Amino acid sequence: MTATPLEPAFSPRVRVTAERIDIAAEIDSMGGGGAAGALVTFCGYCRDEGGRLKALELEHYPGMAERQIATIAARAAARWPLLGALAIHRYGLVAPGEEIVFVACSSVHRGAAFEAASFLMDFMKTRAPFWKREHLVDGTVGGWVEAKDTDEAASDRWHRL
Amino acid sequence: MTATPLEPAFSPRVRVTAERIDIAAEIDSMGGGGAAGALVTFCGYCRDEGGRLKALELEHYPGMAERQIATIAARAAARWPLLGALAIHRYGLVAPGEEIVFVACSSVHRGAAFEAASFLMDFMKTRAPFWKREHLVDGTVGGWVEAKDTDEAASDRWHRL
Amino acid sequence: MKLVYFAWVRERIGLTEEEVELPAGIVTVEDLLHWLKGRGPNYDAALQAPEIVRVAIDQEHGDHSEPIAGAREIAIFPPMTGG
Amino acid sequence: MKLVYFAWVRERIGLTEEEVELPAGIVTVEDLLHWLKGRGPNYDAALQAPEIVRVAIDQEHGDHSEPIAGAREIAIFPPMTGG
Repeated sequence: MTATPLEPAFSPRVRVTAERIDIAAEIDSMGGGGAAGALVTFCGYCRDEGGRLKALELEHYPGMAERQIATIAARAAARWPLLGALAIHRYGLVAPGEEIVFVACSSVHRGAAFEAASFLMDFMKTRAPFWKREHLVDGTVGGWVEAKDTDEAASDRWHRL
Repeated sequence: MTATPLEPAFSPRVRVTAERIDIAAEIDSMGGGGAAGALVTFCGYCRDEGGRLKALELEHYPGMAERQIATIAARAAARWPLLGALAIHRYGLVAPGEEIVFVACSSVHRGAAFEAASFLMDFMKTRAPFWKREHLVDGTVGGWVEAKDTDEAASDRWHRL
Repeated sequence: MKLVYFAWVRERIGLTEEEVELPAGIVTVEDLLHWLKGRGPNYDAALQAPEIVRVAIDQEHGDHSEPIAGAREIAIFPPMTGG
Repeated sequence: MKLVYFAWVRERIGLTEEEVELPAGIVTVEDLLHWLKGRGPNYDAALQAPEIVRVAIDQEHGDHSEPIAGAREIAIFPPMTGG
């Protein structure tokens, strides 16, 4: 098997799902087989917003969501010497304390895993077609969550680095 | 209860142990209770070094190891708005594929959790009194692992940031 | 051409998707948004500030200056808030 | 004063710890390392390049220029390789 230098030796795994994410099982699935020295994971949770929030509703663009996350993960795998990468994003109703998104990156040394996981999350925020709306404990459906400039800035920094 | 601005609302948890680390249980123990939006974990594994390595032996300085890690974790908790921080380091014999070190940081937003976990690891590498020695599959005991300049550089960058 | 809408763009227009026949002269995403905005008060409400909506052409992000000729599906949505 | 040794410093000296009486004139860590180096071939082997060893005074990291008066336990070890 021949590979160009930029082609990673593995395929990033991507999943878009309405189900809960079993973090322990996902971490197990990253098993580096003795080559990986470092595993960085990120889990994004639904906050309760001080008790105001009943659930977040996550709308997504089926098809494009998977494609965009796969594109982001492939860019991470081309930019850092990773041994594994996994990105999972939920849609539908998510209760406070539940996970919304999970990212895991393994590599020989820790720098690549930290940077790639952070990169993945920054681009998941700004490029993956998901939209959050708040369902409040008083029974009303709140507004759509507004995109944050800080998220744009976070993803922009990777163009400069 | 009064608190100065730099005093975090929680105590970082620190453990130095010869036992395996149950990553899933440790992640469960970070449960943010609805306030945390982000959890970053790092796990450092013993690599097999291409099949050459039977085990890593980790020598440590009992007492100072716990104190130094607690100091590093307290500095992270003072520098970033964390909701939780956990740092565990093993000593004794560690087989390839087994975990050596585990760090977890939770916060409201992801930036703080990523930076604090990366900071913790950089200082665990250069300030926590542990020393690695290789035990090889051919039965010999290899040399002590040499400290890497890249680890010094990684921890130095936090003074500049 | 198929147009699909998400989040508050979808809510304000009142449709999840529709097939449209574009009149002559609609070349770029910007042209499309301007034309859509004139189709009724619901479209006008969704596209009050057309510069802030995002567009995907056949499921790839596109700039407002991009040509749309040959596209099968164009999606219009607010800035994304996943993650 | 109690001295404790780790990793290859411990191996080369051949002791995990010892109690020593310091002669007059030993003020800093640097003085201590220089004096220790002269105590025999095992100490000389451990401290061939005294500038690379690290020192902890009562379990806190210390510079080689630091005074050691009042310390109960001084640890001498190679650069750390944990994590």
